[in-house]
Amino acid sequence: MAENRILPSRSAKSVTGLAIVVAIVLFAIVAPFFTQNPRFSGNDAFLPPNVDHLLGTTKLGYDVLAQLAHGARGSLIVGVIAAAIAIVLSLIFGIFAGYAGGWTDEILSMGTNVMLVIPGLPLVMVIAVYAESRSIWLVAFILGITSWAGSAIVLRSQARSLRSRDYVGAAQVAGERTFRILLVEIMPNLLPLLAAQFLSALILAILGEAGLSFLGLGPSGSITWGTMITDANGGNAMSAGAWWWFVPPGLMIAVFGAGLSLVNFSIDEVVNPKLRVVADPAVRRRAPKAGASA
Amino acid sequence: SGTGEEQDGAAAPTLNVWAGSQTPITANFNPFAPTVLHGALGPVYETLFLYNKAGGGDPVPMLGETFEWNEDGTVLTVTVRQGVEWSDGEAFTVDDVVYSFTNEITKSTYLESAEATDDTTVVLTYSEPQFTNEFAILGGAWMLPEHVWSEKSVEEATTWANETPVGTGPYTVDTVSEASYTLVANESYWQEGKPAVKSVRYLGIDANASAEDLLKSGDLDWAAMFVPDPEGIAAAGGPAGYVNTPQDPTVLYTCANAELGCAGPQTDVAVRQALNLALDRGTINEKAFVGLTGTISPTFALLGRDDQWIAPDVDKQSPQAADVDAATAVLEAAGYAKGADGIYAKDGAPVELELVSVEGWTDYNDAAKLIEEQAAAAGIKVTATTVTWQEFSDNRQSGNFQLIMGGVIGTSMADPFQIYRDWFSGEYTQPVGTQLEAGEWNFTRYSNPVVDAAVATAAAASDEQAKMAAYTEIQHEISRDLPYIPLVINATQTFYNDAEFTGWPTEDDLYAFPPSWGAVSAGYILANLEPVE
Amino acid sequence: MGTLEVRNLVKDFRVGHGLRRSRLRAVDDVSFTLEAGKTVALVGESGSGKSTVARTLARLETPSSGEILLDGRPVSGSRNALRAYRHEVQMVFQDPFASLNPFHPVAHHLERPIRLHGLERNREGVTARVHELLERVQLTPAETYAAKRPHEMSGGQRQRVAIARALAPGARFLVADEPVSMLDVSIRLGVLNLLARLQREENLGVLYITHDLATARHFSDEILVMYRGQVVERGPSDRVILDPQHEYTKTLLAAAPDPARHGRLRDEVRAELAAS
Amino acid sequence: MRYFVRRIIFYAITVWAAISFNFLIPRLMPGDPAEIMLAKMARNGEIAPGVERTIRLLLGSDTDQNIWEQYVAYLGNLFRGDLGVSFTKFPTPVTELIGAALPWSLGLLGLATIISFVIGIAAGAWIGWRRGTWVDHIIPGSTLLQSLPYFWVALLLVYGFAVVNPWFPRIGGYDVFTFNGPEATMEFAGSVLYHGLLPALTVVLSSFGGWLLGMRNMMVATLSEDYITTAEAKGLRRSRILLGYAVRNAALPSIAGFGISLAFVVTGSIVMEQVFTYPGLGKLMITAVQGNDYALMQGLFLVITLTVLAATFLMDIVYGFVDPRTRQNG
Amino acid sequence: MSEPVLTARGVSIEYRTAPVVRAVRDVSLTLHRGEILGLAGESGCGKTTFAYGLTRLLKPPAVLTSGEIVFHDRGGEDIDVTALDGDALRAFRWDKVSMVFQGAMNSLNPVITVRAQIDDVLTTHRPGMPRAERAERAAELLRLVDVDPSRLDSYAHQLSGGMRQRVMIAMALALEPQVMIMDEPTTALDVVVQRGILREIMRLRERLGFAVVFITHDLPLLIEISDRIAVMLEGAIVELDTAENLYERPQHAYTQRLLESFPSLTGERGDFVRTGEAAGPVVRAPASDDQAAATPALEGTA
Ligand SMILES: Nc1ncnc2c1ncn2[C@@H]1O[C@H](COP(=O)(O)OP(=O)(O)OP(=O)(O)O)[C@@H](O)[C@H]1O
Ligand SMILES: Nc1ncnc2c1ncn2[C@@H]1O[C@H](COP(=O)(O)OP(=O)(O)OP(=O)(O)O)[C@@H](O)[C@H]1O
Ligand SMILES: [Mg+2]
Ligand SMILES: [Mg+2]
Repeated sequence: MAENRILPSRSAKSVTGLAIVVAIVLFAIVAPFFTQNPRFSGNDAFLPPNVDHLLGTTKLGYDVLAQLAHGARGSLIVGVIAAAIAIVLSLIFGIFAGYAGGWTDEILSMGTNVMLVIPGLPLVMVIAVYAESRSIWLVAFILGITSWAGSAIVLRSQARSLRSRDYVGAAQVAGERTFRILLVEIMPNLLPLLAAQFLSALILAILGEAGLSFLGLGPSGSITWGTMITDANGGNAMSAGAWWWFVPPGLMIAVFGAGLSLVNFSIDEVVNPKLRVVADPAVRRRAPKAGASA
Repeated sequence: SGTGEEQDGAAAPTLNVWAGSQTPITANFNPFAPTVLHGALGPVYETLFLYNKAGGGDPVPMLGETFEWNEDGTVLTVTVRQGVEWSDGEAFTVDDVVYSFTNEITKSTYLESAEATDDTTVVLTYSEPQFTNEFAILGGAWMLPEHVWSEKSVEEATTWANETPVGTGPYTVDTVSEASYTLVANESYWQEGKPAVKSVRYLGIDANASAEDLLKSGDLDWAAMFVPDPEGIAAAGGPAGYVNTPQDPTVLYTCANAELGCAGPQTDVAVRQALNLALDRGTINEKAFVGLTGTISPTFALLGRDDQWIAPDVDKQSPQAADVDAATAVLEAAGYAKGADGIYAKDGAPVELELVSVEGWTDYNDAAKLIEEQAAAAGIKVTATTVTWQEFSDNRQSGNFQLIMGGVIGTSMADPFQIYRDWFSGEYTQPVGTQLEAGEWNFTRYSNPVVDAAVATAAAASDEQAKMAAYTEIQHEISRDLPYIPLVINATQTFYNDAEFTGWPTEDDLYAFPPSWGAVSAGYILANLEPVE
Repeated sequence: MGTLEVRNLVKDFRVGHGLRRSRLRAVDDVSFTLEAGKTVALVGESGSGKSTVARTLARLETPSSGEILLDGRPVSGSRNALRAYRHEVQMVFQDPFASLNPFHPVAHHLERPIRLHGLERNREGVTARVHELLERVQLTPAETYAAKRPHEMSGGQRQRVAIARALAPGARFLVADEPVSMLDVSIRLGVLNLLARLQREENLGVLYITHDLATARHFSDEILVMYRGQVVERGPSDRVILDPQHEYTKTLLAAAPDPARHGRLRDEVRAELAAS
Repeated sequence: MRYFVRRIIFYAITVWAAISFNFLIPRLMPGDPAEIMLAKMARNGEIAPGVERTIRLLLGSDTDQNIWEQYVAYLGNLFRGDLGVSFTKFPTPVTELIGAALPWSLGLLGLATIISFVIGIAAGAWIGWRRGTWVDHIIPGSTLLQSLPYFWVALLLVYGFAVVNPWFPRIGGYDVFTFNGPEATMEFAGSVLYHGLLPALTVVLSSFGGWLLGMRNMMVATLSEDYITTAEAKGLRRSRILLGYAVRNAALPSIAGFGISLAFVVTGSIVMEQVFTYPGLGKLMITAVQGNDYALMQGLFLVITLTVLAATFLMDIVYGFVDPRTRQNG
Repeated sequence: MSEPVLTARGVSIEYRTAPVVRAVRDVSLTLHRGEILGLAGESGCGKTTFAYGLTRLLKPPAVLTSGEIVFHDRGGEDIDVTALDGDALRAFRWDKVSMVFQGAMNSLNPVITVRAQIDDVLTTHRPGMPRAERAERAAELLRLVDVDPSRLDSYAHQLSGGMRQRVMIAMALALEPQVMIMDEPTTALDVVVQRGILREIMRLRERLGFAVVFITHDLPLLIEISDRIAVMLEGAIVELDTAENLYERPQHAYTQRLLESFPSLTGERGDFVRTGEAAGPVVRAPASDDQAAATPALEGTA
């Protein structure tokens, strides 16, 4: 019955995943209103976690929690924008190729495949160097335009299979225009898939931004989890024993990524019913006749 | 040369030096190549004299024994050391000295002639007075073996990697790999019995953090780098020797001259003055530089060393605490008014500045963030961003910036003249958009006829009084105009292993500038070291 | 009253990729005429080109050559002509699970053709017509069904919606490509009956495509037998089934299961084995 | 055969695209490499006019060729294996630098990728096979691993196992305090292995989760295929069903997607190499980027892309062998 | 009537989903040696589930909740199938009862050759068999189903649908089982091809004497080929009789209605189709004609 649902309701994985994602997103939205100015250097430096500074302070006396909250905002902005750009591009390349077929398809998918095997970071690095000053938007943009190929491939194959569905033919026979068919008939059925692709693109972009920051090519002037790790590393947080500065941003990225993956996992199960796994019902107590180990 | 020397490894320990973040290392011992390895400059090639940037004092004779200027500073007579051999066994002669000054690569435009008047004397004749260039001539020109270099055309000479350099220094090159290069003692070195340390390895390590870890574990014996917690190195088991020699000013370059194309609020001297007053240098030193930097003088004379050159009626030190009221008063007097967002503005243009520092120079990055905060308190919006070194360099060269956090190269002699001439005079700059020429350092595009005239006067002045009068004029101008807003005298921390090697320059005996990357001085120090038995 | 005529229809497909493309003639010189109020059955084994004929008639494929004439006039390719054509000729697809968009409710499927063909302008008019259509295909109460999504309905119900959709523009000709082959045996006749009734009531011309010879016989006036893209036999339905002329028709008839022949296959095999 | 022809055409086009990207990007960049070079030299003293001329010639600015002539010349140079001269390591040819770094990256990444691939596939197969049991709880853990930033893992490992507990070396591809350069000795080989451990562990830790999850999903999907039920009905041994029927089929997408994932791993390890001062391509890439060393950057980008392509190509061939369907129709 | 070879008594199977689906309800059935037993019924009535139950192939969430399945071996001993476990179950499968599934396309492992798949069966169940003999046997099996033995080295995708199904039948015969369960083995095929395969099965049955459980929803087909037919409705068997009786004298209303769903090909041209509304009696009380097709769990896979 779950054909139209993007998220299945109750599976431990999806609930956990969703809870993590929602919590972190809320944290990013709400927490900055309650924390200190993340660039307030009046606190003592390298304070371990305490009542006033739940996650301690940095070398410059910045409150780590405040940084983490603003960093969450920064990272999410980068992630969401990059993912949105990637999704739009992959829609154009994927769905258009899949629906159009023929030579259009051949050429577009060739382009997609090429983009896919060209390793992203070197390309991003080269483009990032080209940019004069890197705002958070620009970094997001660069990450977006270099990371769409993977989803384009998936969307293309899906669009191809949807295109041959009879309901597309039926819409044509009813006299619908191609654009409307794409938009109204095909797109909605790609929603779960799009959602899944969006979420993976999101975490990839956040990771990408972190990597860029570490190389000194990140968004200048903004706070993200990536710049936090980089600052912590540059400020010798580890050797100063300031784990509270170094560990949280990395952990946030990982946990957020895990949350998104779990949600994706559940979406996968909606898209592909074969993945729905049923736990072995508790039949052990029954007589061996009752078909025990299968 | 092979690796056969390893047998004596146990007896004579190898000294491990941090060669900087420059992996992969590629063999290049050509002192004229931009990518030359540090080991060439001092340990292999030497100059006529050694100038002690750290302690001042008389130049130390190296390949030259004595020198003498004529009255007007256009003729310099140098007596050359005898009995020195090149590392390939050839004798070092006055002809080599002459060659070193007259070859196509290094010949300066104002050198009229260089002649060996006998086997021990070389006379250099210039078209203009060169008193103030003494360091560049005697302490900065590398002595080259004519029999090797004269075979190279100019083109070759600049692109030549010179993998087995022939020099007069205490060391010769043994091996080079992408991770390290090793120097071994030059057994025929002219200083009897030196060097006592037979083998030196320079290691390329990319991240400061890694180098710091290796210092702590005692793997590195000599490294100069910024470490926030210098005591921690020895405490963790690393080398216990540590010396801090603040020498080079750290400043905010402002693109100051609207006439040469600078744009932005910082072209208004009031904004620069306000920013100068708004800075809390104490906090910057305390937090970003962990209290390791020195106090800067707005005259750019090095406090302590150059005190005699500071005019009595200028501020000796830049203000150490923020004076927000004074800062806002300056702005208001200049017609700025505070906007709703707390930022001053004039004619609708808010005082918003972009401050650039080099990515990965964490102390600078931190200082920039602090400045952002401090300026905001005075109603000036500064946005700190980071760029790669290369971008920073490009911006600086072309004048394409508002504020840059950067260094000024401190003078090697106890005299600020070189800074005044190279960094402040209008002849040493170019319009915005044009790259500075070689030797021009006036990145701020500052141009002030009073300063220019005073610099010319000082250059030709043969007595101290005349020079001082010119300097006073310069100092008045620059401490008012603030094209470079002085911040601190940057820390130069050097860590050395005095448990295994002795003879290092120390706080008490700064006989040479101590960091491992110091040109000439590094070779001089290495030659003076001795392994502990 | 009206005719839909197919003349010398040929359809080639290009198969394969890149350099090694080749042609596949799916339909080879097929001609027939659909008349209002009459049903023509198109039978033949899998891959014989039946669906291709259907899709070409619905203008989902363009013929490689040949003509389609509506009421004796050739149909041009212009957008307006195409719309006018689709006003008259509609199609019911084979798979009721695939021919309705799982994302949209039943109402959407019926409203779109009504709006596209400009039959009603205002919302109430459209809704009324949707309900009327649903009642015509016996999906009552119409309000309930209009709100349902395809996955909330059984195969038979879906196929009824599909039929209603085909009727929505007020079409005079219906191409039904195996409309019941995906349905459960016990409901096939129900759907066919419905189609038959509508055909009679609205005087439709129907092209009934099937591989089930029995329903072809009972449901249609004329049968065309297709084999490898060509029509190999045609005639009144009883004649074709009871007195097949072409070899292929005979093979097809022999292969069709017939409960009346129970046990015969076993006996034949036994006889064969005994003989060898 | 058609399959291979198609793939080869694909590779040819990709190589061409990479090469052309490479040509275009620096030409879109601002700044003049020769100017930067000269500025850099100026820090060591004055530059004689002759030197300046040489450098301008060398770095090819001020050319009056049009873009097409440049493109042709560029292709010509590539064809001769000439990638230009690095300028952060002036005057070392780019090929020489890359040549020295390539074996390190290939060795480290190659080995680490194979290990992580094998572990990931094996673990994924196992978790998929035992689906519906407690092993499903491993999934959330591996999603966590999958989203770890490579360099963060590297830094943590360094801190834990090289600084606090100095069990592993802090930097380098071999013991730079003992060896003056690569040698052909057992000790050296041992040192290389020892130094490769933490970097390899980083790659394995942060990449095997991806393989694992992909394989697990495919495994679950495969296990619901009819041929698995058939195999069970045939009474085959479980090991045979697992290996011959389930894993064989479930691993196909992972093999097909190997190149793509490899591109991700390469991406991650670029940053990782910086942490370990590992003498590989990633390290070099960072040097190039930080020094605006266009020639080196171009060369590296090309070589990294080609390496990934080569790996993809190899996997394609492997795929051709394990999946008979590809051999017939593309 | 000959002796029984497989007896199922009171078999019930549930899918432990929410809500629980009782797919097979208390089914008892006896299969005699050498007979073809047809199992007819609409989609979703539990035919496949029952077949899986017979061979113990049920996977979670399916559970055999009650019932007994006994296999009467040729030697006379009885095997309690529901009690089999582990190796004993493995040894029982295919050797005694083999299966041919609906989708032949998907029943063959796409990545290994036909030969390897037949070999798998032989090496597992006949461990001592020398390689040459196995090769010979494989070739023989293919010849048996009228497929050229050169096809042994083909992969599934290189065979046509009919050939694949023949290969599956050959494989099912590899161990000369006493029972073969065929779950809609010809549904996806063309009538002409279907006929060929049916003929093949009949021929092999005559020669090898195995019993067949033939599952399909095509009642006319069953009537034509089966000895006896069981009609299943909502998990229960509602009628079980010889094909002749069932055709001529259907007892259960549902059977009658099923039969009426198939107009005769060559018989009287009844007018019931064209006048339509006089379809057979409605069996299930509230149902409109097609309620039965609403099998949610199968959606999307159909
Ligand atoms: N889009 C297409 N591209 C290439 N070949 C096609 C295409 N559509 C159909 N064909 C081929 O054309 C031939 C006729 O196909 P068609 O679908 O018309 O047969 P059919 O009689 O409807 O078969 P079935 O009874 O299985 O539905 C087949 O060989 C088919 O493979
Ligand atoms: N995995 C499952 N989970 C829950 N219910 C299931 C599952 N598989 C089958 N069922 C339900 O069990 C019932 C019997 O299904 P089964 O597949 O045995 O029917 P069938 O008679 O073989 O149908 P068909 O003719 O369509 O193959 C159906 O109602 C179906 O919805
Ligand atoms: Mg068809
Ligand atoms: Mg079934």
